[in-house]
Amino acid sequence: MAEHLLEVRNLSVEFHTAAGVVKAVRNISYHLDRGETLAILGESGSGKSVSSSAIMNLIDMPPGRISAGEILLDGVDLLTMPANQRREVNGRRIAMIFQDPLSHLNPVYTIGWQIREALTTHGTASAQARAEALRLLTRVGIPEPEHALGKYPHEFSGGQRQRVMIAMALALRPDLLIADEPTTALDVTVQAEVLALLEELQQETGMAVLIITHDLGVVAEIADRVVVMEKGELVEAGTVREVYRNPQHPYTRKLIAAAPGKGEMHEPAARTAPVLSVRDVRKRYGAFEALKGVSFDLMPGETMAVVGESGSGKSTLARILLRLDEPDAGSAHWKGRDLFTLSPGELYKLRRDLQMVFQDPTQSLNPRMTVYQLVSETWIIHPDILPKAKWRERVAELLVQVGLGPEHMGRYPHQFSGGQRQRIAIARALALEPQLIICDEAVSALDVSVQAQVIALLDKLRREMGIAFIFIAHDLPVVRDFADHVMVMRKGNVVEFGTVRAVFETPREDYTRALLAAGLDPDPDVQAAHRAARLQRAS
Amino acid sequence: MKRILVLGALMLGSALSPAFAGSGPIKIVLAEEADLLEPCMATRSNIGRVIMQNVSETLTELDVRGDKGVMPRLAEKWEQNADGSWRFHLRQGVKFSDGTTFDAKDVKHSFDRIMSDKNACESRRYFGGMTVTPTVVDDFTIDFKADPVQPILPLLLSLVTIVPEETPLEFVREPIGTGPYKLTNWTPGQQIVLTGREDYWGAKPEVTEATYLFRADPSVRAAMVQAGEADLSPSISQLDATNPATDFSYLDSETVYLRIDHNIEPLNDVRVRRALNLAIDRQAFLGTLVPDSALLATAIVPPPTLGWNPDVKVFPYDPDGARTLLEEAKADGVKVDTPITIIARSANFPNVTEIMEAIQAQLQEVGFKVELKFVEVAEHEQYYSKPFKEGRGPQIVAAMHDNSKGDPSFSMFFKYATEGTQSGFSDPKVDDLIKRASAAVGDERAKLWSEVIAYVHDEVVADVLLFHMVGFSRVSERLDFKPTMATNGTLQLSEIKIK
Amino acid sequence: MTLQTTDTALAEEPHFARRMVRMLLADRFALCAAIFLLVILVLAIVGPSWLGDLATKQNLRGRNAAPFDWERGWVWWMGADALGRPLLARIIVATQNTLMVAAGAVALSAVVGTVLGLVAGFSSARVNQIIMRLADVIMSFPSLLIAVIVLYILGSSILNLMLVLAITRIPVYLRTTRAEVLEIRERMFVQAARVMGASSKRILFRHILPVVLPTLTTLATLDFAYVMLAESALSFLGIGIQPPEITWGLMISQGRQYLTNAWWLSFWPGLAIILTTLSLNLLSNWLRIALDPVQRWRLEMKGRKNG
Amino acid sequence: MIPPPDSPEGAMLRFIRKRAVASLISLVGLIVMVFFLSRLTGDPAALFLPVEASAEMKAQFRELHGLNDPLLVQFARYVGDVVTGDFGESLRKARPALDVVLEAFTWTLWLALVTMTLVTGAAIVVGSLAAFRAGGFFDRLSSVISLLGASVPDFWVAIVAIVVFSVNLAWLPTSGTGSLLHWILPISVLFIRPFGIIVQVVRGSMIGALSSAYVKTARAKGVKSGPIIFVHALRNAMLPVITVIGDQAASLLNGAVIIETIFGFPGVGKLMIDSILQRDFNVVLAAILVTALAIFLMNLLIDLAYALLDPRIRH
Repeated sequence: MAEHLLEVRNLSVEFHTAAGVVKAVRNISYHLDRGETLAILGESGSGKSVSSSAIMNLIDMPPGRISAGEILLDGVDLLTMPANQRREVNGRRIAMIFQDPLSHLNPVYTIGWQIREALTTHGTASAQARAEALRLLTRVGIPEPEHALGKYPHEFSGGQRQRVMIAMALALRPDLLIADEPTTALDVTVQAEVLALLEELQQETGMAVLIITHDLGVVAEIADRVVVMEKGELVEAGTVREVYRNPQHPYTRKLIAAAPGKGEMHEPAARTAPVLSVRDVRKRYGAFEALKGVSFDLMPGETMAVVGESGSGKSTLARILLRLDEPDAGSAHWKGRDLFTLSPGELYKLRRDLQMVFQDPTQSLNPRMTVYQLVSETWIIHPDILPKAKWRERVAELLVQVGLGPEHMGRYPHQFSGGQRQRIAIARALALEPQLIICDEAVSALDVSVQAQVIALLDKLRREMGIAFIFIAHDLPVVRDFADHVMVMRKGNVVEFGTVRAVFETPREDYTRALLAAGLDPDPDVQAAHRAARLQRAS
Repeated sequence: MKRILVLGALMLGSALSPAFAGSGPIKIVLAEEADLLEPCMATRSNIGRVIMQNVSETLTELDVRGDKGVMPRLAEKWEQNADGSWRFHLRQGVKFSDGTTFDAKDVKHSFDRIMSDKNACESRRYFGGMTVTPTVVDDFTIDFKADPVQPILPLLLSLVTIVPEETPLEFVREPIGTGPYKLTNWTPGQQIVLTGREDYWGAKPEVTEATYLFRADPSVRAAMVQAGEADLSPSISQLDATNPATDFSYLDSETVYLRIDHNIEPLNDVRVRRALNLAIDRQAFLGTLVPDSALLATAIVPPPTLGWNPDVKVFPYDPDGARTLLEEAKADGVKVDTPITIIARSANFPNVTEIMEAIQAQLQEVGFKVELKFVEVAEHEQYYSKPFKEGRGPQIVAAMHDNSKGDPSFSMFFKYATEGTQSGFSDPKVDDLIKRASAAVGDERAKLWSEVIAYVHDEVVADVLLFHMVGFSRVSERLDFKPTMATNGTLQLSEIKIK
Repeated sequence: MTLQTTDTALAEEPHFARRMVRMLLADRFALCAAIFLLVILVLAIVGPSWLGDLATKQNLRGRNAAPFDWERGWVWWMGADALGRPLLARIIVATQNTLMVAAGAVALSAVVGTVLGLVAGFSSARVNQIIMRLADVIMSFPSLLIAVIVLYILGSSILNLMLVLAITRIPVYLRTTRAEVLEIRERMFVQAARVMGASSKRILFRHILPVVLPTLTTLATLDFAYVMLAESALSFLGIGIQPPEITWGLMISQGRQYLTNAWWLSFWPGLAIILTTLSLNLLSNWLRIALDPVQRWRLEMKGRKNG
Repeated sequence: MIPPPDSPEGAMLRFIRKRAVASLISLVGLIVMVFFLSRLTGDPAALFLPVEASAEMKAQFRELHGLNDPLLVQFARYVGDVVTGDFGESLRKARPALDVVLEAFTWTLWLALVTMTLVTGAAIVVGSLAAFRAGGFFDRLSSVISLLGASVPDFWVAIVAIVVFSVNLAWLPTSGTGSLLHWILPISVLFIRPFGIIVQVVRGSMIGALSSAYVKTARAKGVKSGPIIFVHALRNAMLPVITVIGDQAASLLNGAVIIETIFGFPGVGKLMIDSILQRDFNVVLAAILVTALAIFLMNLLIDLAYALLDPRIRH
């Protein structure tokens, strides 16, 4: 058998933590050949990034420890290599790009400097490095590359930063590129562009790509083969199509089933008297116009999705509706009263009706309060809702309602998983018995399988309790199964508004169409078709 | 009565036989920087130590090494006129360091300047309660008329530094004087340099140049002389004075005492005051917290002073006697249990805290209730000087008094007369005695002062006199110099010999 | 790298106090520091009534007795001071005043500074400006000069000393707290509390303060050392605690003049200050790790190994 | 949602102006406070004149220096004079107070500058190396040394240093100014405490920076340890360090009273304490003004240093 470019054999890594020794990966093996793309698919906590860190020698020891296995690059074990040789491999033979390029680029040096460093570290003369950096930036499609070399990471958009990372990684034409969730925080349209760039470059250089992702769509778009990981173990491996069409492991099946955007769409009832009526809301931050006149109506008990990419003003809208920010102009009538003109006292009463669930439950729950304290705090603030004697009982009820148990009452947020934390946040919102809950990217930070569960929970609450939702998301498939109406926003304007079916099946606006097209489908065949169509449009 | 003091220059001249003496520059390290070099402030010790008699000279000078009393300096001789005024015959051929010639007009101006209200000259204080009018007789003769008549006017004029006629009334920064040195460098905070004058009227001193340095910490000063960075430190700590070859002690004219406020019960009772005196074991302090060579005080002025009374005896250490006295007083209804506050000034003199703590302990031993309070200089002054605060409790102020002038008049009125600013009592007999003594001359004067000292100590029991302090100096072995009682306020470079 | 253990960390953690004790046992330096401080604390409480008389009994003839004279009672092991009082006894008696001044000053400045910082960080721009300018004024006012002026006006007593030292340290807490509040108030859980209708007071004291507290605790332990040294510096200048009250700082400055011929007078109290501040520093370093969930494993790992 | 940046220079000027106004307010507050507080501490006449001075002499002294007027009149007069650049005369020294202060401040400035430069350099190297192998032997050693440094009374060290290095070994002059050698002891003693504190801060900040994502990127690029510590991590870790350096420098600029006293160093700290001791109010006020102004300028420099180190702040 021909030697693989990279072969991971029986790798086990463990970490010392507060909860004892955690075996992050257990006895995993996979391989990769030149020109090939392998995806490692897994959710948070699956250990999918650990093996790549081991390859790059990025595991801090302690607390980490590689307890067994070998990593062969062209047949040579990286783990037993002397330190200076090992360092030479990084950047020259294997390069890596990361999720969140903003924090992975050094904020205090220009990108030109950082790209040049990648070259000079491995012996390129500095004059040559300068020319090469310019060539690379041009290649990855940064506008005005000459000028861009002197700029700092924070002066670029998210997509451009990832392009810079790619330029830096590919500076020495490595044999292998490891991409750890390279598109996760990016807007869908940008994600498509970055993935396309990676593919192009792979074809140019013939390098192997190891892509680590939680997103089936990404796998379908770019990978040749996929390995699936769960809780530190490799549960399934095969070609992308094989795995999607014919998953063997129950976990893989669950993962595929959880992918959003395949259920029945809602058919909203006829529009009656709106419970919330928003007219011409405007907001500027200095010279930046965040909202340029937004108007809409929300019916009682209905779910309205607000979709848009970063900078569209969707989060500003949420904050203004809850008076976390003050609008510059406009009105928002809630049951006939303008939210924007309420006195603090009136606003305090109204808080009961309007609640919010935030994007990141890790941050929206006070880390120093127990679940009981978190939920019951609402009744301390609004003492007339419930007598203190009944608090414990009611907290238990609410926890059951959101799918947790009464026994969780005494624990702290950090003892829960992301999905569980979001359930706590929802329980807290429910404690006030609100009539409208605004969810700001409430499921974006969650794993796909958890996302589906939380959305199902919200939908159940809407049905059972008649709560209206404004559901803010950057991702269209997520809202497809859940929303009654969809409002698409772009740069502070409402681009399109309609029923979910109208928006998904007969989008009127180019922008909406572009958003839909850029979304990645978990089905490799569907995605291949999308791609073909896209390429055709491009040419 | 006319009294004529005629002292020729021959005495000064005879001292000048520099046969084997070396000469050269020296460095002197002082504790406190001279913030001014104003001649009329030379009576303040930190200033006087630098310029008095070195840069600025006076008409007369007190002999602190021998017992010659008041000696001539810029005045060659003086006599009292029939009307009680004094006539001074000035030395001729004396030049100021700016080249101008010294004459009687300069003397008059110097005196007028001190008395002017355009400045805050400190020397003025010695002329309080009298009117002194200088009159120029001719270029080298000047009369001083005082009302009331001042028998010690020649002594008082040893405190008046002479500046040229042109000197403005406001403070100057460049002292011009007739002395053997002139100021050649003054870098505030760092050093002052005096350089010998070629055209000095008198004998040329061996020290050609003196650099003054300032260090607040006594052990640093001692270390500097030891390390050769300085040749002389007039004051070092007793603890550092361990090398007999370089370290000398000297009686430094400071007297430590406890001023008693007689106005407040129980301190208004003489038995209580006597008990205070008997309760303190003065002898135990010597060689421990107070240098061995310090003297136990029986007067507010040190022994070489006129009228110092050898017959007055130090109170014995008699705790039992003290207890008995206290009980007697108590039996008579004196509230001896009232807590008495001793107010002392932090860093007033070496070991002040320890000494006061020890005194407190000794007083408590015999049954006094004593509290100790340390305050800083400004607050101390409020307790020490009149007007005293209304509604105060019984208070004792620990203080240190300096009189190196040889005459008790610089002390007695202030400390013991009814009108005295630091006097804690009022006794008509004391007032009368002080008045008479101040006006008297000669043996009569000495006798009267002796009487005051004895009466205040034995009858009034005015205060608790403790120690005449000694200072310690470190003198480099290349110098030949013995500090004197006056060293606190005057450090004449001409007295320093180089081996 | 971050550990992705969010899902596996569900395991019940032991009770807070037990966990702290276990972590303390894991760090030998911190443990020694804690024991030392405990001893100091006990001495501070019982010292004056236990050894008060012995520590003030003078004996001029036995002054500056040298240390390590094992023949005499244990209180004489460190020698005697300039009035012949046993140094060890005096150090023990002085513990109370020393700790009282330091703890009082630290507590006062921490409370006032923190409250002002919370208010500054959370109120209108105008209030913020006023408070910050006040802090600037104190900051640019040399601390020894404030101390001298205030002590001159108010007189030197333990209480005033505490006050003075507290005033000079207020800006430290104020600025730290304000900076943290400005950051924390933008956090999601604060927004969440506002959405619930929580009052500013509630947000400040229930939500923000607990998050700032560990930083402040660390700061306060470090400041403790600073204040003790500042107190001794004031004594050096002659405006600190006045005898017959004693503190370590005063003992050092009184013994300073004997440094060349009776070094023990200032050495032992100096050592007491050094050991105490060192212990506080060690403990605060430990505390910083123990309270930081990201760093905590270092101690817990060791704890398991040792235990 | 960052507003589009206008020119960085314009922003910088606006920032400086804003800071200047804020500092002016503080400065005025400071002057008001010092003026009235210092006058509460007592009468300069009692201190300038000997205890035996008569009441008339004291009254005349007060009259001469305008101390008899109501406080508010004195204050108005003072403010009027200061506005025209006249900071009054020193009572004690009979010279313009500002001259006295500037003379002393020059020494303090140099002392602070040299000390802080040395401290910063040494603390950065030691702190960074300690952070790189956190928990290792060097880390332990440096933390014990720095903790010790932060907890030793400085006058104690100063006197022992003089006894050892000047008297016994005779390597260095005991005190004073003059040659470069004279600077060694005071600087060494002043060095200790800020060094102890800054090493700790550098270490803490570096541990954070070394575990950051961009260091991971650098390691993935194959960058060596040296550049990772001193090029990648250090510049990022410097922000909190600079703040602490600023605080420490500020306290040095305010004068190292004790060190100045012991070493006979003619700095502004001792001047301030001496002046308040002597109730020489004009000098106290001028000294406070000068040091506060210096501290303001230094804070401005620190803000500029921030901007220099971190491009994100430039906008």
